[in-house]
Amino acid sequence: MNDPTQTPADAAIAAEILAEVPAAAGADALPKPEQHEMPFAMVDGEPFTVMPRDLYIPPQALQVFLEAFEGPLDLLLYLIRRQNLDILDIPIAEITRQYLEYIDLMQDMELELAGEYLLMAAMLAEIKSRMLLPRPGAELQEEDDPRAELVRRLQEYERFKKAAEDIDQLKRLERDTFLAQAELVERKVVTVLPEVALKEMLLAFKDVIQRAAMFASHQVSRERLSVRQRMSEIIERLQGTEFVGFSSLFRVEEGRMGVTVTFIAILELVREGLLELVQADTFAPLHVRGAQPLAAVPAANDDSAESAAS
Amino acid sequence: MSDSYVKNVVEAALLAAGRPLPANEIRELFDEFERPELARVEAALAALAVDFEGRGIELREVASGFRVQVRDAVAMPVSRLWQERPPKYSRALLETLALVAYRQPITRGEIEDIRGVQVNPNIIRTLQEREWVRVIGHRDVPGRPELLATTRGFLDYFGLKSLDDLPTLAQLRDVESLGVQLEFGGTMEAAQAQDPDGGTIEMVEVVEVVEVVDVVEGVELVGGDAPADPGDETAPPRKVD
Amino acid sequence: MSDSYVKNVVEAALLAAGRPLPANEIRELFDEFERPELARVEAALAALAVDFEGRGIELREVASGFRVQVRDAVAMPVSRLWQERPPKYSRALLETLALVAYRQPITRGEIEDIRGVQVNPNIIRTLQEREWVRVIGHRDVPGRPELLATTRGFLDYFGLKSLDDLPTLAQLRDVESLGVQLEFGGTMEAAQAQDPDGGTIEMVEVVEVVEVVDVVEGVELVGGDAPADPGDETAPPRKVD
Repeated sequence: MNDPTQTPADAAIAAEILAEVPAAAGADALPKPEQHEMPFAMVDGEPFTVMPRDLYIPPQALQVFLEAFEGPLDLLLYLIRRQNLDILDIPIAEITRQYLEYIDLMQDMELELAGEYLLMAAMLAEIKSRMLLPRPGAELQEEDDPRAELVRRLQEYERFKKAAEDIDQLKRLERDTFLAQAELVERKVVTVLPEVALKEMLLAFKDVIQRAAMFASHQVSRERLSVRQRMSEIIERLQGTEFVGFSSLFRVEEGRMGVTVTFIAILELVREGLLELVQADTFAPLHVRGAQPLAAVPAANDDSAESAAS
Repeated sequence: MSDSYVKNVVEAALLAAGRPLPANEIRELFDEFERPELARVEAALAALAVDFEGRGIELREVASGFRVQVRDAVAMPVSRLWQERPPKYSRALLETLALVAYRQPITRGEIEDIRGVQVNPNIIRTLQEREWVRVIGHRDVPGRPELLATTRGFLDYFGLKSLDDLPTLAQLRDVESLGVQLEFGGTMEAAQAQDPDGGTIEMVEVVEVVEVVDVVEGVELVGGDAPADPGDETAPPRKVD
Repeated sequence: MSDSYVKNVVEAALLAAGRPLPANEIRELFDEFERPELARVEAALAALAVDFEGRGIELREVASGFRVQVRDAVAMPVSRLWQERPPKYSRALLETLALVAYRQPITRGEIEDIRGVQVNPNIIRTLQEREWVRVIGHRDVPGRPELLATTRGFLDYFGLKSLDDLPTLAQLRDVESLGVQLEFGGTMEAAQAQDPDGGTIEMVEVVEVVEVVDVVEGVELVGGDAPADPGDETAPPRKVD
């Protein structure tokens, strides 16, 4: 970095800036601004507003200060707030003068000056010249105020500058908030069972049926599934018993339809050789017997299935 | 500085650290001017261990210090936080399941006959472990193959009251047209009240009421050994009360 | 299944997860056959919050769910567990973040219009890498600029449940009431953070873009005509894209 060649005029601005450096560094330290320029120092209660000419200002300090601005709006806001001016009634000529002094200084410091700073300078100059134009009437319409757009942009920027400060104040992880965590020493292996949609199964069934050309049999295609279900129930019913009374397989409360289903199920089981109908004598009660001694199926299997479903 | 403040710092530090902390390291977290004796930190650790009793976490001392860990009693559900997505079931499994549902009681051999390929024993085992299919007996033929049937758990999983809630084979012949009816919601108000799959079931049920009559008549036909009449299939369904 | 078991699972899961958990995700950790009602999980969360009172930790609901965190009262000693300082964020980054948070969805160009300076692409990249900001689409204008929005991760990081929890945005004073404001020495009044009519705001921004262009053109005229003014000399207006 080159040391800037300081002219006396620059030194005056620089001194003014330097007085602001601590204030800019910590907003909390900023004293209540007064209408006049702030003193850069207090000695025995007396404000000093003029920097001694020969005071050396470290260029680094100046640079840090100047680089702290987030852009032309930020710099303008600083100039306005520093003098406790109302943002809605900016003395454009004065603010423009101060703004340009800073721009000059930044250029002297060979800071990389964003184009936006120069654009703002031009905008200020334009507003200033428009304000000098003779006004058509005595009353100045607010919307005709050449400053209106600038004021609106300054306000808009300022509220988000404030919002950024507010967000920075929020309690956040890493800095203010710490998550509580406990160790899971041994992760249990949890087997997750795949989900199946009914439609998936039906489509799979349709495919296999088509492949097997099962629709060739009309009777099969008409079959009621409750018959199949009843067949399974009857086989289970016969489990571990030798004979079951034929009539005991029917439940009157199921109605005609239920009785029919049971009857078809029995006939189908007989046809498939899974069941025998036994009659000891003519006119003796019919009995049903499994066509073979049925293997014992662990009852626990069924119980757990039902409890899992409930 | 109160005992409860010391305990709170100890608790928060142990839970925030993400690693075991020795007691003296916890002690050094306190501001110099209020730093408690090591014995006080240790007393706080002991008090915490008591606090954690009957809770989801516990205090453990390991080689490098104290740590809070998940209690064994709840480790299983907590482990599900990291469970992997399950693989999908194979086509072969779904076909096997469907065949057991529609053709029960059925043996593995019969499933193989229909599918035209061998059934991997793992598929049957998976279906049994899932408690959707179980063995209800054996067929009295050489080898005494197991007879497979679906369970109540199967019905519950798919939200069926009974197997009758499944579409009949006839309805399944044209799943596409079934799908079209579903998409338009058809004439069935029930289909709108339910989710798409539930809607299917609702619709099927109504159609099946008609079919029950067919079956009842079919009994008589079976008794009379009447040959199957293909014309019946296309016959318009009759109304039932 | 006892209430204390449910509470223990909830507690252990929250502490083991290392991220906020929504109540329904906690519920799904339970085995299918013992899965409690959501209301029971919520009751357990409420009971835990009470248990944590006066302790070193607290239950907090943020955007993605519930988490357990160190209580403010003991945060200072606990923070000494870590040597490295927490990351600090530049004003430029925070202002950009604030604009995305309050004005989302917003394009980089719109951010630049309000801040009055170009946005360093690194800032957007940092915000995206931190998963605080993401691209949710493109504005349908030439160049199709990316629309930026904040994430749930952003809310979580700052301990917020929703965007409504953001600090209130200062109100824009009406320029047209300039005279009145002057008389009363108007002060900035707090306004609702969330403008219910987001569309209006968007429109205002578009108008603003147009006006900036006008100003640039006006500058060129002034530059040619204006009498010697030190400001004009040192700051020759430049065309900006």
